[in-house]
Amino acid sequence: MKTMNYSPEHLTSNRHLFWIAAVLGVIMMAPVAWIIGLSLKDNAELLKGTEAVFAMPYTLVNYANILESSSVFGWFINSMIVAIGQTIGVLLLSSLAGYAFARLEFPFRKTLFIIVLFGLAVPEQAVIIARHQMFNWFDLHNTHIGLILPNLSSAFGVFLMTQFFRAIPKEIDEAAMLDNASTFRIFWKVLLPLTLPAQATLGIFTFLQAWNDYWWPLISATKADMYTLTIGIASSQTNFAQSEGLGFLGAQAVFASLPVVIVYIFFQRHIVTAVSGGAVK
Amino acid sequence: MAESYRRSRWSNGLFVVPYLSVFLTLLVFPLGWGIWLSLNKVDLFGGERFIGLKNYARVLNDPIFAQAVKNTVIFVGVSVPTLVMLGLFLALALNKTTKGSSFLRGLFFASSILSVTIVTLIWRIVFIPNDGLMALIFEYFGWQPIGFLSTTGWSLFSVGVATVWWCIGLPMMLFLAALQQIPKDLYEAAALDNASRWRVLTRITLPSIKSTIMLVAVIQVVMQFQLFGQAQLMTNGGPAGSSRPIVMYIYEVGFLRWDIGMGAAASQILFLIILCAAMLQYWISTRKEEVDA
Amino acid sequence: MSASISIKNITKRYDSVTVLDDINLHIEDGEFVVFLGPSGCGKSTLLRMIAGLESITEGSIEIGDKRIDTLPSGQRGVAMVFQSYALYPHMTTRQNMSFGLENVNVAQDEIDRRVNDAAKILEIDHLLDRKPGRLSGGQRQRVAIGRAIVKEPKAFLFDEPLSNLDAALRGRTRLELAQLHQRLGSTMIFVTHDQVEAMTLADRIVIMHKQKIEQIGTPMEIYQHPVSRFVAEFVGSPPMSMLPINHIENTVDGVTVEVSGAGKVVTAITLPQDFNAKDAVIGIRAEDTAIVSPQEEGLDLTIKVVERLGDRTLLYGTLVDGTELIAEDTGRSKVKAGETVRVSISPHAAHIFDGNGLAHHSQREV
Amino acid sequence: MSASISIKNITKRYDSVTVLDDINLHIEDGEFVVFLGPSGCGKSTLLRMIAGLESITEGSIEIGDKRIDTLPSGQRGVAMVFQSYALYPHMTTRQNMSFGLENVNVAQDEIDRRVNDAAKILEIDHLLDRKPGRLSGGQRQRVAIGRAIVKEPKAFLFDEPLSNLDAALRGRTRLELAQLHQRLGSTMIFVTHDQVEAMTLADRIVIMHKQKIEQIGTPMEIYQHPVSRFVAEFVGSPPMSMLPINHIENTVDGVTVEVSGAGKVVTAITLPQDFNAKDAVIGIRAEDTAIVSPQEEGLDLTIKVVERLGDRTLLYGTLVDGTELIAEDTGRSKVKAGETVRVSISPHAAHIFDGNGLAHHSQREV
Amino acid sequence: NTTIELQRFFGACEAEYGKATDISAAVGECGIITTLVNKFEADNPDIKVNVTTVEWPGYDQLNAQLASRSAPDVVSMHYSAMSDYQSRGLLVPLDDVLKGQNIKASDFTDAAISSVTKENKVYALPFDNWTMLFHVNNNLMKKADLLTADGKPILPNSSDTLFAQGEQFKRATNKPFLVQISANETASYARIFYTLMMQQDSKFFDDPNRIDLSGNDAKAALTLMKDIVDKGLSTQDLDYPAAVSAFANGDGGIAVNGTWLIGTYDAQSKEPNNALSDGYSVFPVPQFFQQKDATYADGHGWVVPRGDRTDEKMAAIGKLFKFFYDNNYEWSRTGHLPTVKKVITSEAFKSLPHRSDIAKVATTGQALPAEVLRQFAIQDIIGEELGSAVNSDKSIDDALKTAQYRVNDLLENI
Ligand SMILES: Nc1ncnc2c1ncn2[C@@H]1O[C@H](COP(=O)(O)OP(=O)(O)OP(=O)(O)O)[C@@H](O)[C@H]1O
Ligand SMILES: Nc1ncnc2c1ncn2[C@@H]1O[C@H](COP(=O)(O)OP(=O)(O)OP(=O)(O)O)[C@@H](O)[C@H]1O
Ligand SMILES: [Mg+2]
Ligand SMILES: [Mg+2]
Repeated sequence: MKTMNYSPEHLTSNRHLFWIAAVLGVIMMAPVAWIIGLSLKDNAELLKGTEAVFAMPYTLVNYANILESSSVFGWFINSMIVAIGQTIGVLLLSSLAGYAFARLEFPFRKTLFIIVLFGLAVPEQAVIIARHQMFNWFDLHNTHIGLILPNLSSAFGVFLMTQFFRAIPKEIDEAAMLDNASTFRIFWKVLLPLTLPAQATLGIFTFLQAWNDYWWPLISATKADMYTLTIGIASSQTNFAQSEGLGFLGAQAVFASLPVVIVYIFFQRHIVTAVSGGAVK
Repeated sequence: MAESYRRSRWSNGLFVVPYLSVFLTLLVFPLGWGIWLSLNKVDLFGGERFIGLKNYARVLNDPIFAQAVKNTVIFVGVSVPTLVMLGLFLALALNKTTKGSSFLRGLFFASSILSVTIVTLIWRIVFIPNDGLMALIFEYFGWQPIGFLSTTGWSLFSVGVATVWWCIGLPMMLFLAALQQIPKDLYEAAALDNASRWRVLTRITLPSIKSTIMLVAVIQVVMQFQLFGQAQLMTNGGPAGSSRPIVMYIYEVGFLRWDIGMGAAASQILFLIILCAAMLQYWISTRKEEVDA
Repeated sequence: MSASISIKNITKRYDSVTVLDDINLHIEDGEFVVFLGPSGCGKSTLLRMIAGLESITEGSIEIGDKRIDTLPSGQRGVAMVFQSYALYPHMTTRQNMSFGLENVNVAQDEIDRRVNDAAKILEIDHLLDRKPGRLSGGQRQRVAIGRAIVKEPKAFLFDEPLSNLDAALRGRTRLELAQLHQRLGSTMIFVTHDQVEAMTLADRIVIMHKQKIEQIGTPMEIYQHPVSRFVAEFVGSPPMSMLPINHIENTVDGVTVEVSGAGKVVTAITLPQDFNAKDAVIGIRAEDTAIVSPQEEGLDLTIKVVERLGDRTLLYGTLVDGTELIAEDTGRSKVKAGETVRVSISPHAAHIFDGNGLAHHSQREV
Repeated sequence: MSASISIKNITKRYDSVTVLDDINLHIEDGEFVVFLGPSGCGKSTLLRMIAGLESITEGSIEIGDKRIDTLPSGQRGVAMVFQSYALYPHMTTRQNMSFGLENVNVAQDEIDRRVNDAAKILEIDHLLDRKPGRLSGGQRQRVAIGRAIVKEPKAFLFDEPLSNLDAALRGRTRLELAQLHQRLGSTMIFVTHDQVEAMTLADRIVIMHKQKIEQIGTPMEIYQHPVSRFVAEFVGSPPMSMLPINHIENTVDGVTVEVSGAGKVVTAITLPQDFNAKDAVIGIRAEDTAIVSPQEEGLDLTIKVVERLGDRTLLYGTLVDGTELIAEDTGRSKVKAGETVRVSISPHAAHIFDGNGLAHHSQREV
Repeated sequence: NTTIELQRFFGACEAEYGKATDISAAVGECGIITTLVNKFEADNPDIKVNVTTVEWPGYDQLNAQLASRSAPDVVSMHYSAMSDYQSRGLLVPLDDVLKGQNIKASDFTDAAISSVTKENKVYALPFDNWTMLFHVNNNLMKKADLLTADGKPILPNSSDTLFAQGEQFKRATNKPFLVQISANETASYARIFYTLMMQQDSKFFDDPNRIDLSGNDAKAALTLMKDIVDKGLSTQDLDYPAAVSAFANGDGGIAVNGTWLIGTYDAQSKEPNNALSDGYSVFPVPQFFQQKDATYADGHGWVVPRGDRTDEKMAAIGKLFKFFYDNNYEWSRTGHLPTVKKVITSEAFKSLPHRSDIAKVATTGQALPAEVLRQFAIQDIIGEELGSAVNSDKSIDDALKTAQYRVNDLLENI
């Protein structure tokens, strides 16, 4: 006798929802597919009508054109330096501060933390002019440091790391205290390794934000050899007379996104688990 | 008699010194300076003269600013609920361990990694008349074409679409994280309690992630109030200023008109608005909590 | 209201791993059955299959003559109390208890009646407006049971509901559960790996081991007549001491065995002809030993550890050849670690296990 | 290596809440002391104050004549085992155990020696390269102890280290801890609210109650001569039955009390002149009762619940007037719930508690 | 060895022209300027020119640089933006530099030199003049029967003829008559509006600190612009790049766009099988009002921002300017009007395609009064307000009133 047993799979999943999401996913992908399609077409052909995207032939000429422009690699390196520098800086400062706010006792701890939280609501516009002037004094414009520094003040990282440190059982650092470890050693050797998932989360966010930053590099990196990729691409986009073909623009979009997309694809699993499983187990 | 050992000590504060020094020099100090500038008649290249609150009066009396505030509020009012609900929906639909759903999760998050220049480039190429993807689709179905970027009403909508497309990843991820924290046995208990799917959603799932919903909403409100790049690059605030957000107003006043004082004043007003919105939400959520407890 | 449960040829496999292998079990209406076994033997899995939380690979389950393994959990008429209680954290006690009834559209006054009744039985009426976060472990446990009671289910399923409680509370709650069963007279299945819980609660105990049911019986049967060495060692605290048998001699009343370190032990056990003597052991429970004066007959036991439980004292020691034996003395025992005492064994209470672990007991009732 | 510990006039307040009130306690070098008390009585707080994890409001602590409450935790020479073990999850067992030694720059070969020795003692040498995530509960517990041992501390502090283990493992580990103490001979303080643990492990038990120390004594003293009704009820499982006294009569040997539902009970207890008879009760432990044939003298007990523990059987019942009494029978008891049996009480073992909860015991040693 | 930091818009085209030095082979703004700089470097091995391309128009960045005193040595700048910087003392007068290279003010066209002269000093090397033009698709005009016998398009010369021809064109081709930029960028509204105002000889900026849009002239100009759209004679919703390619695709008869597109469209017309093949011509914006033949013009110049520079560097800059001056013809191949008198009268220039058709804008071209500050911001305001009148329901009076109010508020608060 073989009657179908009831199977409890439905408890947390729902196939209909999944398919709706899949359709949304297709819609989500459509603009990207469109751009990729355009980027693979000859500009002249596109001039006659963009329906051409749906038919052969395809070409890589737009990418070849981009690759030949030598500055792109310089911009890429700048973006990398800035994004990595900012990520390391934010992780370091936020971890130190997060640890102290979550775990250590010192005068005015709560007050300071609340003040820092207020920093979350400060929009960049409210400080950017004064910042620009300050960097002027110290000759920091058109330097990597100058591009890295401003976002180190982001309160978000401190907030996040404080939460993560709070989630670690207190007994762990108490055990280390009894093990005669100094406060810094407790931080460095015991607790910091436990926040690795959190570091990954914050690191990824910081990296992406730095990579995509627009306004500050625009006004701080005013020399071409200090351009980041975002600024560089934007600067080369406005050639009025020739009004780049859609294909070339598409290729630029794809090309400029490529590094992060590759990083993303490689680390996707970590990113996803980092974002979702950030809590310390 | 010697003091017995205490854990609270000044030296522990050293850990926050590096961050606090950056925080003070790069955020608090410029903020204070910004406030000072807002009280002065000053342009990009000097000419500082104290004029009290006049800049604020000018900003608040400027119909363009009023329009920008209205645009921004509408934008936040529509895009944030959309982001929250869509993010929640996606999280619910993709909260599984199958290959398909992890692929889709990756896909929906992927757009968040693109920079604003790219996102707007993509969407401009989608929305442009004649050659755009939307134009092709409309043509295919024989519909009347719409000037998505150049029609009052549609322009802000289009900016919103691009924004939601760009920003949906983070809310989805945060919701997924929250959903995965819900113990599985709650669902089992609900199954034994004969709960329908709808009841499970409304009575178990949503209440369990209430705080995350609040968190996501606050983050998004703060972020979307700072809308700038999308509007600047897609519609340039137009037509007729119908998609000009507050930040763009600040940008125009400060950098096109060189009126730094007035721009600073508008910035401080934006800061205040964001602060109030965030505090209001925080207050609502904590107050609800207390009532519940 | 309550009903019998029949489990027929149930098999459960995860991919290629078999977790339960052809299980058959009939539980009478109103019976309190405990699934007992070491961790990982499949107790929870079996229980969850009855509840419909785990799919069944082969076989069927009936509750009161009606096949239920084809139904979703909610429609099987069973209620379950989870190890973690799985209370809905954002609902008050009352809401937790009403939720299941609201789902099937029971009238509001009926819901109120049932919730209030159950709350009274469980003495949690003053907690009805609190949320689980503000309840103690024991109170949560009672709310979880209350949530089950109000549904007036055909059977209650418990998955180690006491394991999150501290020792004192566990003892108290155990007692309450026993009383509850007497009061409601419902069919109850209770999963545990704690043999004290099993002994004190069960009408019948189902001992599970290696994907199979090893023995089914009343607590007394299981304790006094374990079918195998596994059961004998698993049930009882402290565990039964096992002494290797060197030689077996048949007598009229039973066999006399020669035990290393203890000499001859006369038993009332009759062994079959084909008894597998290799690796055979004799098993003795601590309470079947007694400390006697050095003049009397018995074994010399050198004490390593003394455990004073107040009402009795357990002596962990070794015989002359190093074999370990646990003996019992009264609560007022003066024995100290390091001493050597004389221990007498009550021969009728001994058990013999052959090389395959199969048990042989004294035929006489003791 | 190990040392005595003196706790002098220790008080702990959180804002206005007093958690510990003027505690004084001297622990001898090499003693195994257990802090026992209900949840929230301040056991952990006291232990953590010794460890330096909690600041002291008033008073001082000395270890081996040296005042240590002015020192940070790491320099007090004590080791602590936490309830959650608090192992460093990212370090292997070996790293977990070495960490404390590395912090004080012990030479590498000395570290290795100590770690290997401790691992051998605890039988975790094969686990040295695993991380805690891959250890079972019992193994983690041993690693936590190992981490303490290698530091060769002046005293070991344990905060309910067994409460995360399941019943069987808890029993085994308890035994191992006792052996470890015998082997190391170190001063150990152990916090628990489980009286079985306290009874089986302690040289001396410190009973804490309401911010104070209620009684200090050996397990036997505590069990047999509780100073108060609180201690009598808290220690012992099942708890002592308390029968209200209606009338007291002095005799030569002691007093004879009239107990409602039980008639006259002759005791060997002498009461002082100013005995507060209001609300006085007589306390009887289950093991001091026996089931006798209906012909013999005794009390009639109607049984509500029967708990078969295998080696003995507990009978929860009510006397004729409804007073509750717990009696004990042998493991092979045939008594069923609902029956009425005759129970005899051993009068010498009874205790009398006056209206203030103060205890009076039989003067004769039993 | 000297290095000149040069910052410009006009886009980047490293790929195609990164190493090119053959100026005559280059096409388009980007190609020509890139090649020019390459050639200059090749000719002057002791001078290195470090080029930074900025996003158009790049004034945010320039402002930031000026504020941080890190401005480059040579910057491309619109004539209309120069007053802002000059009035703040942020630009270096170039009289000495030019004199050192033997360039005289009188070598430039009047329109050009007057645009860069402030307070009697020259603040930029004028590089070109540009205006809005009518780029015509002759092939479509032919279809609509709007060609003369010798193949020249018949263009409107009043609003009435415009509407009539537009109708005729639409009927024949089913396409809009005009291809206009109407999305995202609003500058073209302002430029057309200025042109229409100038054609009415309006004195709307009589006082450089106040704009006056209350007169009938403003109303007439705007009404015309709105009517074109309302009567369906114009494309709608196109942003800049879309408008450029729409015309190239033959989606309309006449593109209203700048001089800079002549080179590109002309090149296209010489290729076979596209909408413009053998059918491209270009003309100044017709005179819709009779008062004056005028058209709004602006231009690009090279300025030297304030900063410390050695004499040696200034000399190098002078050489660069001289080189630009000498190659003014090459730049004019983009479609822009040359600023050097002898170029504009040269045969070489005149024989460039279509140049004779638009030659008169050199004289009819007219800028806003040089004293008007913040011309870019003003252009944005006017463009935005006019756009809302043209494309949505804002009334013409309202739009003009708000535009005037906003511009004056801006100017009052400088
Ligand atoms: N999803 C699964 N895939 C593979 N094996 C599983 C899965 N779930 C459970 N098992 C295995 O099934 C066996 C039975 O598990 P079950 O939870 O029923 O044990 P249990 O008797 O309840 O143990 P415990 O006393 O520890 O709760 C275990 O060996 C377990 O490893
Ligand atoms: N930070 C604090 N502020 C106020 N009261 C506190 C704080 N920490 C502990 N207490 C109180 O101090 C008392 C003693 O706590 P402690 O943890 O020592 O109890 P315990 O005896 O260890 O209990 P348990 O057996 O539950 O662990 C408790 O009543 C607790 O509520
Ligand atoms: Mg289980
Ligand atoms: Mg505690």
